[in-house]
Amino acid sequence: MKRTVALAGALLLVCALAAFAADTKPPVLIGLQAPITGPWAYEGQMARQATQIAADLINQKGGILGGRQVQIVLEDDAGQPQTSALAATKIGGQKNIVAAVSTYGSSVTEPASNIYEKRRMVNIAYGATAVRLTERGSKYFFRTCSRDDSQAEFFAKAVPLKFGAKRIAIMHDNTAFGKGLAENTRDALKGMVDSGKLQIVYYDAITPGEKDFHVPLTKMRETKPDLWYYTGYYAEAALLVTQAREIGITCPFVGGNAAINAEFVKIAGLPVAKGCFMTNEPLPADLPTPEAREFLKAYKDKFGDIPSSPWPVYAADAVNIIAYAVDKTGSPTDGTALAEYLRSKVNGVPGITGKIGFTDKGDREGVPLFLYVVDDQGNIVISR
Amino acid sequence: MTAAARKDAEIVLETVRLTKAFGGLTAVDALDLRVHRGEISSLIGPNGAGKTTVFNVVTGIYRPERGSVFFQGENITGRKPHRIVERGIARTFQNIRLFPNLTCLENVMAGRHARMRSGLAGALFHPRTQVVEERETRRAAEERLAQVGLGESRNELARNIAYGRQRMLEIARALATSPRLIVLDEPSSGLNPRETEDLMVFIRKIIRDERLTILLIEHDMNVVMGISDWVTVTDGGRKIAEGHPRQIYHDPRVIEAYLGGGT
Amino acid sequence: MRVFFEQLINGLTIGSFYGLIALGYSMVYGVLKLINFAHGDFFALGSYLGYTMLVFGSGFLTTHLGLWGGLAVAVIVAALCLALVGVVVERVAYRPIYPAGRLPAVVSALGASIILQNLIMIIWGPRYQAYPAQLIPNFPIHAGGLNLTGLQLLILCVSFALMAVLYFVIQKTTWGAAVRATALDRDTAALMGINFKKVIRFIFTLGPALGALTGVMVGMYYRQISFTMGWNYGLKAFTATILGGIGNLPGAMFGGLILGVLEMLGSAYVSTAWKDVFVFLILILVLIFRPNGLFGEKIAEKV
Amino acid sequence: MPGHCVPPHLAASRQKAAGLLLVFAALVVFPFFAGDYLVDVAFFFGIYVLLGLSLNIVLGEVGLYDLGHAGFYAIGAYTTAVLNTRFGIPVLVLLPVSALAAGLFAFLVTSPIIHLRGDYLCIVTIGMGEIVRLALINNPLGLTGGPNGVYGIDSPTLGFLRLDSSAGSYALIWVVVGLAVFALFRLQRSRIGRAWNCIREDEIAAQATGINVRAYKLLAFVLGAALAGVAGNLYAVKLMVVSPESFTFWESCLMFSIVLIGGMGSVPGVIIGAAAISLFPEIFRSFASYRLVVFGVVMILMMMFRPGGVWPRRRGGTESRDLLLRLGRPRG
Repeated sequence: MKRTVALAGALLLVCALAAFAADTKPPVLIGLQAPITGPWAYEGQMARQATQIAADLINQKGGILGGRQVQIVLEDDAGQPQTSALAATKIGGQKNIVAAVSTYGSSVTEPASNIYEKRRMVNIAYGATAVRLTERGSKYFFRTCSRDDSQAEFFAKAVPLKFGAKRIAIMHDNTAFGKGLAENTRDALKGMVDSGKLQIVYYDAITPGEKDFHVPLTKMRETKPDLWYYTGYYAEAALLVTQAREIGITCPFVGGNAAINAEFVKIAGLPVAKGCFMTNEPLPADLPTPEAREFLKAYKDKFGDIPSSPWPVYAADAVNIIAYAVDKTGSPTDGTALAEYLRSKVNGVPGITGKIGFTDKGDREGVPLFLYVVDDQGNIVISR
Repeated sequence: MTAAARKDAEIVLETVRLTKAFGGLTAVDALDLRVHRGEISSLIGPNGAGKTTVFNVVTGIYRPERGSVFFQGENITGRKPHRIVERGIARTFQNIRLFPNLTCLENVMAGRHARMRSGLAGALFHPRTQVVEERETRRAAEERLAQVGLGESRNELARNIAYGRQRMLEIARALATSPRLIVLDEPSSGLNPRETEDLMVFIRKIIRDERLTILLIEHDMNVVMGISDWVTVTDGGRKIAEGHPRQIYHDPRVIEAYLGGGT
Repeated sequence: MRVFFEQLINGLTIGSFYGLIALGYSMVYGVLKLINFAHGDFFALGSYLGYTMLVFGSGFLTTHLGLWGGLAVAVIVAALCLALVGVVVERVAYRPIYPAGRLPAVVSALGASIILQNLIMIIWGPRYQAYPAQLIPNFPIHAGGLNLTGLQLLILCVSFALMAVLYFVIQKTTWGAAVRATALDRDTAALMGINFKKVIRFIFTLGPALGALTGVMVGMYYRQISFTMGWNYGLKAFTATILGGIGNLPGAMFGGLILGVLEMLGSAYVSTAWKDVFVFLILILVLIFRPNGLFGEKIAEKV
Repeated sequence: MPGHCVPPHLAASRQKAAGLLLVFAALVVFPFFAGDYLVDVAFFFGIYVLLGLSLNIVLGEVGLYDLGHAGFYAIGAYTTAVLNTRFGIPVLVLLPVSALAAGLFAFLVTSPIIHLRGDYLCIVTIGMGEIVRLALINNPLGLTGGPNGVYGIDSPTLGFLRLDSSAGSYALIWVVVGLAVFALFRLQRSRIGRAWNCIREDEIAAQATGINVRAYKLLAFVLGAALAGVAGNLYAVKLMVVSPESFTFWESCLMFSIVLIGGMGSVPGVIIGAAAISLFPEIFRSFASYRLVVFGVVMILMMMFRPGGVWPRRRGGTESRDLLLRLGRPRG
């Protein structure tokens, strides 16, 4: 007797579970690759937070495909090519993931994108600006951040003119991002150098992770530059500017889009950081779009302060555009259709970082670039 | 071996004005040494007389500042140790230098190394020649082990066998290189009298059976007197006397060197 | 010529940090022949502890005890903590492995290094921390046309003072003799009544404490600290120890200074990008001609 | 069967054969059941086995402190990447070529420093590994693509068969590992293997038994580097892009730990060590930053309880057999 009762109870339970599962629609899964550990752990953790906020906002508005919730599936790629390949295989292997937001760092993104390409899964990079990523003829690779050469062209057109600079020093940090931007800048300045309008008097690389740069800075000082462009990350940028002012380098400092943020101001200190410039896409704080204000408010409410660099916001926009495209195409499983839609139909779609559109190579269209400056209160504002 | 027989017997090993210095200290000073085929020649002298240094120069571990070393007529001065082993000089060490974590069999097989030919290809593809050579090497090593009474402990680790037997293993390894001359560095040190006696019997046997020549460094006077055909005495790196054991035993200069300056 | 002298000062400043950390390496190395990879992380942990104390209660220490009093307390507390950490790491991670020989201890040291590095990341977070800016007035000096900073000279003086103190402790005091004796021959030293365990405890308190002190100095001077800096500085300090000659404390000091100057020469006169390649090539050349390092004594292999 | 007792040494070898067969069967069947992710994890496990085996020759067999082995791994990977992308040479042809390149590089680099002892050799190998990595980053002659590395490496093609799937690369790596294990077992039992172990035990004694110590040390470095070069080739082909981040000093430390945790000079030990080092971070992926702390603790515990390695080399393996024989003839 006892056995049959137990049996009946079990059956009931199973039915209930099945019923429960039936009516709520299965969530739409979007993969996220980010360097949660390793040297860029800070960027990775902000990307996780930003994509979570983006998903929450979509779900609050009723989700997509008639009420289905968007859910982020995180994989840590530790900023390492090999771990990134494994993370991509893991995300790519799960059939119910519609697309992947992957990843930060050009040489970490590439092996992952090769794997997503083979699995015909859309993958959108948020922190990989190396020009060549979209020169490989891949059909499923997109990026919401801009390319090094667009920032380099902006620098070449706007900056020397603004400062009336004739002797330019370019310094990078031998990372995929830093060296890419420096090389593109040198190429962009080639026209003006050949026509004798200006000279590149210093071009060298420091070693990331180190702290003492007095020696290369003294060498740079002797070349008497009147404009200094550093294309590396903010940690070394802060040290460089502090030490440069110490040894008597007075020329204006312009950083690449990863060189100046709140951390930079904190480490360098206001007296030194004041008056430093940066070429960058619109910072979260300056994003005029209503989506940006809504996103930043939600982010600040949950995590205390807004992201201190543009990359996490691009990750959030990647989630938004995937959700938008899946909702429009109505086909969460067909990667090829999704890729085709993103490539051809998506332009001028409102996003946090402005209008979102992709060229046929998968590059982000129409991202405006500004010259920022650190004002007297330490805020990073657009320089007029 | 009588003095007459010694005169016309071929000179196996000869050093000419051999000199070796470490910084200021001259360990070996212009030493002329001659060892004849088939004899047991001993090199004796008080501590720090440069005996071991002579050995190390002859076997190529040190390069001499001046002078030269001839082995069977060929000048081997400054040659690398493994070249000298190939020429046919094998040695043992004052403080035993076996391969502690290898088995006794492997220690003796190492001695066969210079006599083998198989290389990388042989190791990987096991051609007929290599298989035969390996079997031959194993057999020769087993034989040498049995010869020194270590047949039973072929698979013991060298560090696990008794001190006296380690001495014999080192000699077996030296014999395994099929040498013409064996250089023994204080073989009896650390042995009890009975083991020393067995050692002396063993040395006399191998010199007869395998037509070897032996150069010996020894402190133990009754060993030197017991088995040496010829004795060379050094002090402060210089040769002070040489001759048959009986002559040396009564030589005033030797006594003085050993017992320190008399009144 | 003026620029060369300025660059020389720059090189010596970097070198003095390498030298101080190399001292910690060399002490443990000399006695135990152990490549203590965790030592770089002791240095990093010391720097973070100093940071926490100086930032605690928005500069509670410095406001109440004055600049130098606050700094002194921060340094002492950091040094004491690291002395404790050093002894614990030795007791837990290294002691059980001594009998097994040198190689297993290297793997254990690597393990300890990962643990410390990631603990720092977990406790203080992956972000770069910054020592309080206005804490140290960095008055530039323009003596004789040279652009030097007060802090640079201060660092040089403090480093040389520390090196001198340590040289005195090791060469002239009984504890120093015990360390040197144990380094030369542990068993004979034990026969002379030198308690090996006490010597180990001594070097595993002095070494990490010195590392912590250097960590606070680096934090003060550069202001930016990161959880991976232990690994970078550790590798450089190990190179300096070898360059100077194993187990030779004064050698480690000079090895560090020379390494700093070599980096300067590479960076200034070859190219900053190829700096480390230049330094390692020089190191390899030195070792080819002096297989025991610059100051290591030539120990003839006893045959 | 009462009374029937197989002589021990026959039993041992039969047992070993059965074990090997079981492992082989598991390897063949595995990709059909496991998903692509697990197959890829098994691939990288295979890479670390190859790297462990390659360092084992230098560190395990000859006892040379090599903490710069990632340099040879990098040379193999970049040789494949550059030759394939610039001259279109098929990657399988480049397998032996990258082994040769790494071996030649090892010969040129270690010849002048092979006489160094212990820690001095260690720092020089570290220096060599860093020089290779930094040279790759600085992109000499525009060859190595700088920090972005070299991309667009083709997939391996065997006649008409394209091995670009996970299972394809899995098959490729484990065939190579099988060959390497077979070759290393044979090497260990050869004149060369014995000479290496003699050098590890006592260099002076090795010289005195006629071993050309310098030549055999160099041979160990060349063979070790060649095997690491092969691993580099397979790695480059799998990721289709190579960049300097994959060949850091930390990678050399991992290889060093694999040999030590597994057991110096023990092929099965190195395989287990490689499993511990490569599978551990994957199993604990979800712990994110904590997994590295646990990883460090595991390394210490391994060295504490198994300093000789998880599966130390059985020296005098026949000891037990010898003991049995000596205890009297097996009855029946």
